[in-house]
Amino acid sequence: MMSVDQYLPILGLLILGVLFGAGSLVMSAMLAPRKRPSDAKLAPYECGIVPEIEPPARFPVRFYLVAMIFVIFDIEVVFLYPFAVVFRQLGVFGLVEILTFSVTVFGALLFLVSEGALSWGPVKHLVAGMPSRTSSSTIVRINSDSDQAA
Amino acid sequence: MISLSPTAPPGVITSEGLAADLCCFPTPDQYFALISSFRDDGFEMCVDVCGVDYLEHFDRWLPDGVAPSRFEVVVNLLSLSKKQRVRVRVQAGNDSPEVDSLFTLYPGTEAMEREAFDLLGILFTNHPDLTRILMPEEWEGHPLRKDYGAGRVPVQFKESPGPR
Amino acid sequence: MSDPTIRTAERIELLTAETSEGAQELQRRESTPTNELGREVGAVLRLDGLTLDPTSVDFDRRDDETMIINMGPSHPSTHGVLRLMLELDGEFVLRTKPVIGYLHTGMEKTGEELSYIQGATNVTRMDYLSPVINELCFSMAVEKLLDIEVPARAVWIRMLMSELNRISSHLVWMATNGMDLGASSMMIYGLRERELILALFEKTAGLRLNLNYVRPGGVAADLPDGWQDDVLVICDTIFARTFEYDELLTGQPIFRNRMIGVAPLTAEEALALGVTGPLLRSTGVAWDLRRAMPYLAYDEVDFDVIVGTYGDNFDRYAIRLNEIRESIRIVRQCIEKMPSGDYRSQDSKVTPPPRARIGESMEALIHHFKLFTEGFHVPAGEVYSAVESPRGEIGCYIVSDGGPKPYRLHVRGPSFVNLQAVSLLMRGGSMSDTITVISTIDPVMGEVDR
Amino acid sequence: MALEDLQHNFLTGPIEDLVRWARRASVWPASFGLACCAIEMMATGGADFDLARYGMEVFRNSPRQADLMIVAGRVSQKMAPVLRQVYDQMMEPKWVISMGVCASTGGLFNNYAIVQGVDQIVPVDVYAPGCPPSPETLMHAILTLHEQIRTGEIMKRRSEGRPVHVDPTQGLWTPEVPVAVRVGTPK
Repeated sequence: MMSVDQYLPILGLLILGVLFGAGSLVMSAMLAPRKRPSDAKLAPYECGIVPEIEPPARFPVRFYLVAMIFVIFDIEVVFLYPFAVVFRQLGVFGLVEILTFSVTVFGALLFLVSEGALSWGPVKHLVAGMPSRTSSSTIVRINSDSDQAA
Repeated sequence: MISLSPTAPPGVITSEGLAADLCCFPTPDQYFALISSFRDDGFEMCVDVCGVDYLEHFDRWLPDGVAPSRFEVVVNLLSLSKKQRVRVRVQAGNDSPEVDSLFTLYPGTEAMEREAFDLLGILFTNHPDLTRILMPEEWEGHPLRKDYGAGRVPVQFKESPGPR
Repeated sequence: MSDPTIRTAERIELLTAETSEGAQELQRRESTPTNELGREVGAVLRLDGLTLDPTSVDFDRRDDETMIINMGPSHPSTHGVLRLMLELDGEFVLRTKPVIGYLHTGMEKTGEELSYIQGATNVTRMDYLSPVINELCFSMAVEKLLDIEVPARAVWIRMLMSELNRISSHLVWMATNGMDLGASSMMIYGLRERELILALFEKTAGLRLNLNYVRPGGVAADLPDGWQDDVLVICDTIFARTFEYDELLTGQPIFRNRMIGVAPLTAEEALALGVTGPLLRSTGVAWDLRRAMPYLAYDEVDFDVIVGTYGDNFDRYAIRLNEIRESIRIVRQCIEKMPSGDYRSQDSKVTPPPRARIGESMEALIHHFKLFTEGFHVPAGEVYSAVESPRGEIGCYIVSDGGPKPYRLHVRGPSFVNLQAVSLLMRGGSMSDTITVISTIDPVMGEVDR
Repeated sequence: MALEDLQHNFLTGPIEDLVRWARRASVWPASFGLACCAIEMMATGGADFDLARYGMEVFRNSPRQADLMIVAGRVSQKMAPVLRQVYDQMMEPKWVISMGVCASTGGLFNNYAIVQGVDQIVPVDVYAPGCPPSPETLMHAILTLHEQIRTGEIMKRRSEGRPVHVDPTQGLWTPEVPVAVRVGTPK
């Protein structure tokens, strides 16, 4: 019997979750304005212009890559939550455990960056042979006497 | 202005504008050659291209030998090395004004010529994209022409019919 | 406004038709003529006559792989109602076409209906970040036509006010440029400093913005007494604050990555496109109208022309930051050398008699009435006068037919021409670079669309 | 029983006051800056004339998250349908302040290019006079709007967003005519 009341908080949490979810749905159904949104409101917002040219169905794969990378590293953060709750009882063993876990994760990130998954390709920037410039080193002052013509 | 050295090619009538700017009055076919000769002569930048509709001021001053017409295209060239300006006024014709485009000499004039076409209806031959630039696409008429109404809405208290 | 009788499918077409601009927009590649394609891709003619070769485009995508989107009229970072149509390959910009005209106010048509005295109010609303400089350009053109002399004090007051206006315009640029790059605290600092200058404008001309202060023949009113210490306070605080901005922005890695080396422009491309102002000076061409073709009393004042080296965004930022300091230097010299005397030309053709005399003499009353109702007549002729505005050369071309109203008023807006360099600067850059490019060109849509 | 057709009775009174009070204190403006008035709007949002004290320091850029559209500047013929489109895409309840004389009545520019008064396109709640209205004037307009929200209807039950149409030929106000989004080319 004793084990039953261990699970009471989980039950409470479940009920609260359901209540909150159902409650917000019901309230918004009750209080939301009845009007069906007009077609202008349904149209995509593109800075005030309703576009004629349909956006293409295919878009570059790099968007997908970035999304996947984010999802992977987001899930890894989820593993840290249970650790954060009990890390005092786990002591040194917990610390070593979590360090190895994060090193492996970080290794994955390093591999991805070295593979160039995060770089967006050839951007037309003037970078080669550029000294580190400050706002006064990059300009030339031409006063009235030197007056170099263009 | 310093010395007035830009030599206009022969056959182009020139005159002295206000503040010693040099004004040239080429005919539409001398127009393109004159501008390219100015460009090789050191006028690196074309500052401004604008149209003027002389419907109500037809009898303006023009050097003799220049046949006045209703539309005029005014081009402003600037030489950075010589610190000088030149104004080229070409008579562009009466009802359907047409002048060659300066796009291949100065790419910067593309938008200015589109504006002259949009507001005054002056056509520019072999202009890359002669469409309207300031007015909405299906706008009829060219607003800056003198015969185009000002489009004024009668203000409620001035011209609107009184209650009685 | 959904009209129930129209079925939904038609309704979307109606909406699309209303907001679409047909031929002015960016079309698909195969339906664009090659010359226009070259223009949108930003291929610029070299000065040595190399013809435009659109096929020299380095990398290209088929039509169904690219996406054409609108960075449209109501966008937080387009500095007003500029609509940019971008053809994107993922994050990279292949083609750009600015669609403008969303703030077209028909000012040149209204300019033909207002007399010369009223003309300044119309012109001052064109470049609403530097109103004094618009009025200066208009007034100098009218004075050239009338060929009257402006008294020395009016010349120096005009120079003082236009330099203060240049500082306030560059401060707004620093503010919005910081905001565009995410440094929103820069927005607060920039606008806070600007309030000092606007307070002086309000004290002098009665208005913070669009102050109809510089008029043909001189200045509307004399400077308020005790203006010297006001201006000194402005100069000292803003000069010290520019070093704070420098510290805030220049060392910041995000700012540097997004500004250094982005959107370079070479001198010959700038000249071919007719670009002027900080954009031209960033490419190394030392062209500043205040130095090259001095007007007002700029030849008696000592200041430096700031010229960049690489022609990229960082240079334009550095030029504007240092131009604030140069303008402060000019303002300080204006305080010392401000001559006394009348602030408006005594030529009765242009200046109405002072109000006091109206009560006494009948002719003064008639003269005053005639000047303000019909306006003074300007001899027939045409003139082009250009002035250095914070964005470049603003020129005013007036054709007068001898009447009280200008026959044709055309204002050459520097941002209108600088904006055409957008397709060249954005080519090959990423989507976030377009924000910095628009910001460093600093277009003011009032003067682009006139 | 949506908020719209809420019966005004003893029970729902306090709820309405609470909702209206909350809405008044957190109106988020959509930055619809067009011309010189936009610079004054920025100055109002800046440090000296702080809009944040009214809960409005966030200038939302997408209409989906904005409650108030401040039309700051002159509306040209080309911009009219875009303005209407952004207004339609704003979430209910929404309000409009027409800032400056150019937005309110066409102002200095009575010509072909400017829509003579933005109330031909969108229903306007408060007009701020001035060219450009100084930040104090704009804040006064915003405070009157706050009063309207606090004391007005819980949902706008007026003409369902149908603006007033000015017939250019007569120049008189002829309400209750569907919107002329593109006023078209005057004769």
